[in-house]
Amino acid sequence: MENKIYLDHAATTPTKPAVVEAMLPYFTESFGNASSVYELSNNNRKAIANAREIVAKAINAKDDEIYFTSGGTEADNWAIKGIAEAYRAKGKHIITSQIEHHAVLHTCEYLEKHGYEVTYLPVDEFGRIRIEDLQNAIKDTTTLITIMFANNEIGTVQNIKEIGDLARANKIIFHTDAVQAFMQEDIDVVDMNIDALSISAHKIYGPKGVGAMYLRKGVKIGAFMHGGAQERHRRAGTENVPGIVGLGKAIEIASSDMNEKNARQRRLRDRLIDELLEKIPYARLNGHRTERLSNNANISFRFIEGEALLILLDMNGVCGSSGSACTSGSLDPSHVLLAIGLPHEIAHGSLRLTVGDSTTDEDIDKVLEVVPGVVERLRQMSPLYEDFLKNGSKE
Amino acid sequence: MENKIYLDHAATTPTKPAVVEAMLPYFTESFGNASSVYELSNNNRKAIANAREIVAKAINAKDDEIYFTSGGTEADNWAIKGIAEAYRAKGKHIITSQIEHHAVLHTCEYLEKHGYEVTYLPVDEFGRIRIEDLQNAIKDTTTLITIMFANNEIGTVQNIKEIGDLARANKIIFHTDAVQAFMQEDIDVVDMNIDALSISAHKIYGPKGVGAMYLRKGVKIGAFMHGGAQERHRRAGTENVPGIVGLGKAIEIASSDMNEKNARQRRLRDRLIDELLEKIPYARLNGHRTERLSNNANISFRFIEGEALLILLDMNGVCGSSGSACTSGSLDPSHVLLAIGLPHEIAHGSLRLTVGDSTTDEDIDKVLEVVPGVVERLRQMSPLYEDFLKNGSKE
Amino acid sequence: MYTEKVMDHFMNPRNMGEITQASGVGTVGNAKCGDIMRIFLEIKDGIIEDVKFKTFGCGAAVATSSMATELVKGKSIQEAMTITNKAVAEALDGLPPVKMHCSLLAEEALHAALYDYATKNNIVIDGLEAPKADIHEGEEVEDEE
Amino acid sequence: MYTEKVMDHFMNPRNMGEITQASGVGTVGNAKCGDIMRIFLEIKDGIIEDVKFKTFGCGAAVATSSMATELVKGKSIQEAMTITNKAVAEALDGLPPVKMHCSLLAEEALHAALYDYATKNNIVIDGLEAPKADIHEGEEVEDEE
Ligand SMILES: Cc1ncc(COP(=O)(O)O)c(C=O)c1O
Ligand SMILES: Cc1ncc(COP(=O)(O)O)c(C=O)c1O
Repeated sequence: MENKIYLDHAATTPTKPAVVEAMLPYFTESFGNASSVYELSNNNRKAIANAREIVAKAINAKDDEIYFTSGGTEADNWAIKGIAEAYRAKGKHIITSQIEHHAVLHTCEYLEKHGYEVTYLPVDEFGRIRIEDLQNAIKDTTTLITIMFANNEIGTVQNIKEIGDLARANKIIFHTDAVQAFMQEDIDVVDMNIDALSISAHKIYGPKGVGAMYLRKGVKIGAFMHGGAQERHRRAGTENVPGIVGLGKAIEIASSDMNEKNARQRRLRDRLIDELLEKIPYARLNGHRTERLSNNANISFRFIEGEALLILLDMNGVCGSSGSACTSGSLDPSHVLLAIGLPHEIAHGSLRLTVGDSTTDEDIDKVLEVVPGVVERLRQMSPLYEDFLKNGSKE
Repeated sequence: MENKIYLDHAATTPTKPAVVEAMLPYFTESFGNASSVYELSNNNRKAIANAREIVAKAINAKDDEIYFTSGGTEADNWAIKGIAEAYRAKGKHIITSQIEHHAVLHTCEYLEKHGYEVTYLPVDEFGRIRIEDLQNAIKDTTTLITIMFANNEIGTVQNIKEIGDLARANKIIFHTDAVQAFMQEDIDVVDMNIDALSISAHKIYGPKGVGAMYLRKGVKIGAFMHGGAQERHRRAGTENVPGIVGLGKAIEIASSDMNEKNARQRRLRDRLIDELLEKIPYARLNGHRTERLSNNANISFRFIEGEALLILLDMNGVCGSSGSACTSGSLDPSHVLLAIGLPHEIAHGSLRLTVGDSTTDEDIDKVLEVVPGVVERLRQMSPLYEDFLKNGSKE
Repeated sequence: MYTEKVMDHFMNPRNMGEITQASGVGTVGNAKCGDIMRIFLEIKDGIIEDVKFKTFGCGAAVATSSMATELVKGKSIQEAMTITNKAVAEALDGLPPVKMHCSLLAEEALHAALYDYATKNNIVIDGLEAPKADIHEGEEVEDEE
Repeated sequence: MYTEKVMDHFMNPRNMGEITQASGVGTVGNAKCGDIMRIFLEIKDGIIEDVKFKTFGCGAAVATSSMATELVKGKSIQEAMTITNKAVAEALDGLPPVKMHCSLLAEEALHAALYDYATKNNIVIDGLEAPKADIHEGEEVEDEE
C-alpha cells in the first residue's frame, strides 16, 4: 500500500485486522468438519450458527433463511438459476435490468439459451428503472424479478420497496443483488418484500471467497451445488468456517457505526463529485445525485480513455476504477454507462472513485490535485480533443 | 483439541500454521482485486499465478489448465455439469460408479432429471470397478466417464491409468474426483490420460473453501459460475486470493516429503487395521488391503451402530468417522459400504479412522486400547448381539 | 448436538439389560435403518414392576430407550400408555429434528412389549394396536428442492 | 500487466503532438471501441523526416503509437511499409494478448497516413491498401464455452 490512496472500495476492501483475528482459530485449532459427530466440531457449528444469526439480523431475516456461499457471484447464480428452475412449471419468464452486475446478466443470458425468456428493463438517465416499465413487463409466466439494490459502477440505489411491493402483489419472487448496498443502505427484507438477496463479504471488509444468500422461508429453490447435506441440504460443500466467521465479524463491526460511517463517506464523496466537476471542464456525474451509495463517485471526462487515466492516476498514487472496455478484456465500454445513455466515447472515459473507512480529507485533497492534471495531459494527447477544439463551435 | 486424538483426516485437516502465515498478507495488505489495473494488484496476480503453477506441477498439467474453485464440491459439480452440457450435441450418456462422493452422485442424479442417462457401475467387494464393466457400459452417446481416484470412506484406489486409457481410446472425456488421492497418490494427468480432475485444499492441510479443477486444454466446458471475466472467462467471482495462496502453500509443503509421509502413514494405518482385527472378533476390514490410501482404515464391527461408537470414542478422546446413516441425517447407511456388499446392519457399524501428519504411535496405542472396550460395551447393549449369542450356531 | 440429558442417558443408560422371564417383550425398528429397540417388562397386578432395554442404534436411540424405561417403571399399564414419544423427548430436554424418530421408536417398543404381555395374558389394553412392521415408513429428510 | 518498455512509452510518449502542414495524416480506430490513433507524417524525397501522433486509448494504444513513430522516423517509405504490428509489439517487449489489437491499430494508422500521402501526391505505394473502416471486426475475447 505504501502511501497509495485506495479509492476502489467498490471493487474490494481490505479485510479488517479484527476480522482476520476472529478467523484465525478456525484454521488451526477449531478446524473440525462442522458435519462431524465429535465434540471438536461443536465450536465450529456454534461459530457458523452465530454468523448466520448476525447475517439474518442485519437484513431482518430469520436464521434459517440464510445460506452461506462462496461469494456474491455464487449467490446470484444460485438464486436466479435455482428459483427459475424450481418454478419452471409455472412459467419461464424473468425480469431484470440492463444495469445488473455480470453475475446476474450472464446468468440470465445462460437461462435464455436454455429456453427461458428474459426482459432486460431499461433505466433512466440516472440509472433507475421505471416502475411502469416493470409493471408492463409482467406476464402470466413471470416467476422471478431480479433487480439490484444498488449499482456497483454508478452507485444508483433503486426504489427497492416499490419493486418488492409490486412483485409481491403479483405473486412473483423478487431477488435483489445487494452486494454493493449491504452495510451501506438500510435493508429490511420483510418491509421491502424481498424474497431472495445476495451479499459478499469482501465488499464490507470481510474475506474474499465467502458470501451469503437470503431466501425467504417457503420460497422453493433448486440446488446449485450438489453433494453433502450442508446448509440444510441446500448448498453442498465442506463449510468454509473461517470465511463464514469472517463474514459475521465484518458485519458486526460495520453495524456498530453504519450511520456515522455513511455520513462521513457521503461528505468525502460529495467533495470528490462537486470539486472535480468544478475543476474539470467537459465532465459529468454518472448516476443519481442523491439516491446513490454513500461511497460512490463516478465521473466521465470527455475525450480521454479510462485505462490510460487509471494508469496515470496509479503512477500518482491513486487507485481507482473505470467503466472502460480496456480494463475488462472486452472491447465494449461498460453496459451500465451505455444504459444510462452515454455515447461510447464518453463511456470509455469514466472514472469511478469509491471511498472507504480509511479515506481521509487529505486523500481527497491529493486526488483533487492530481486528477485535473492527468485529465489535461491525456486530453493533450487525444485526437478527439484536437477535433473538438478545432470544430468546437459545431458542438 | 486438548489431548484429543484426531483420526478423521479424510473429513478435514487443520490448516498448517505455515499455510496461514502465507495467506495473511493477502487479507490486509495485498488485498487488491486481482482484476484491477493498478499496481497494488500486481502482487495478487503474481500470487495467483504462482499457486496455479504449483497446482499444475503437482499433477503434471499446464498452468492454463488449472481453474480455482470454492472447493472439491464445486470442482465436481462444474466438471460434470459443464462437460455434459458442452458435449450434449454428441450424446447425453455419462458413466460413473456407485461409490462416488455425493458431490458426484447427486450431480449425476440432477442431470438424470434433466434428460441425461447415467450408468452407475458396480464395484467388487474391495471397492474397485471392473474394467470390463466400464468397457461394456460405453455407448455411442457416452460423453463423460467420471470415476473417483480414491474413495473417501474405504480408501480404495482405482486403476486410474487403465480407466484413462480406455476413455481416451473411445474418445470419451475422463474426469476423476481426486479430492482424497491428491498428495497421497502419484497423479500424472498426461500419463494417466485424465481430462479433468477435482481437488480440495482442506484435505491437504490447506484452508476450507478453496479447491481447483484441472481441465485438459482443448476439452470444452460450459461455465458454472457466470459473471466476471476471472479465470480466463470460465469461473466468475472475485478471486479468493488468500485461499488460493493457501492451497499453493499446502501443496508446496506436502510435496516436499510426500513419500516419507505416506510410508509413515501406511505403517500407522497397518497397525490400526491389523491390531484392531486381531483384538476384536466379528470385525472386518472394508476396502482393498493394499490398493488403499495410506491414511485410511475402515473396519466394520458387527452388532453395533456407528454413531453411538463415535460418541463413546469421542468421550474417550478419539475423533473418528462412520458410514452410519445417523451421522448424515439420512436413514440409510453409507452407499459405499452397501456397494461393496455389506448388509445394512453391518454397514451401520463401521468405523473410519484416518491418520495424518500429527498422528503418533502413542496415538495408535491409545486407540487400540480404547476401541475394544467401547465395542464390547455397545455389544452388551445390543439386541442383535444377544440374538447372535443365543442363536450363534445357526449363523 | 445432543442435550446434556441425552448425553447422560447415553453414557449411563438406566435399566439396560434383559429380564429372562419377562411378562412381555417387544422389539421394534430394523437393522436396515440402524435402530432396533427391545423392551422387557415385568408386570404384576397391572403395575410395571421392572423394565429393561437393549438397543442397537445411535446415541439418541439409546438415550430415548433409557428415558422411556425410567418413565414407565413403577407405573400402571394405563399410565404407561399415556407416555408419548414427545414426553420422552421432552424429558430429555429435546432431540435434534433428525432424531425425533428415535423417540417414536421408544414409544413403539414399549407398546410392542405391552402388546406381547396382553396377547400372552389374553387381555385387551385400551388404545393399544399390534406393532407396525417398520415405523420408519413415510419419514424422510427434507427434499433438496 | 505491461512490460517496462510499454510503461516507459506510455509515461514518456515519443513524438506526441501534431504536424500542422503534414504530408500525410491517417486516423484509424473508432471511439466505440475505445481507441483512436492519428499519425502525422512529414515526408521528403521518400524519407519520413518527421512523425507525430495523437491517441485516444489505453496504455498499450499510447505506447504502440509512440513505438511505431520511433520505428519509422528517418526511414524510407519502403522501409516503413515493412514494419508490422508484431515488430511494434516486439520492440515493446511484448503486449498482453488482449492488447495485441493496439499494435495492429498502430500499423493501420501508419498505413493510413502513408495512403493519405500517396493519394495527395498521386503515387502508388507497393502493398498499400486503402484503410479499413474498422479494424476491430472479427476480433473478440475467447468464448465462455
Ligand atoms: C453488484 C455486484 N454483484 C455481484 C458481485 C460479485 O461478488 P463476488 O466478487 O463476491 O463474487 C459484485 C462484485 O464483484 C458486485 O459489485
Ligand atoms: C472424494 C471427495 N470428493 C469431494 C469432496 C468435497 O470436497 P469439499 O468439501 O472441498 O467441497 C470430498 C470431501 O468432502 C471428498 O472426500
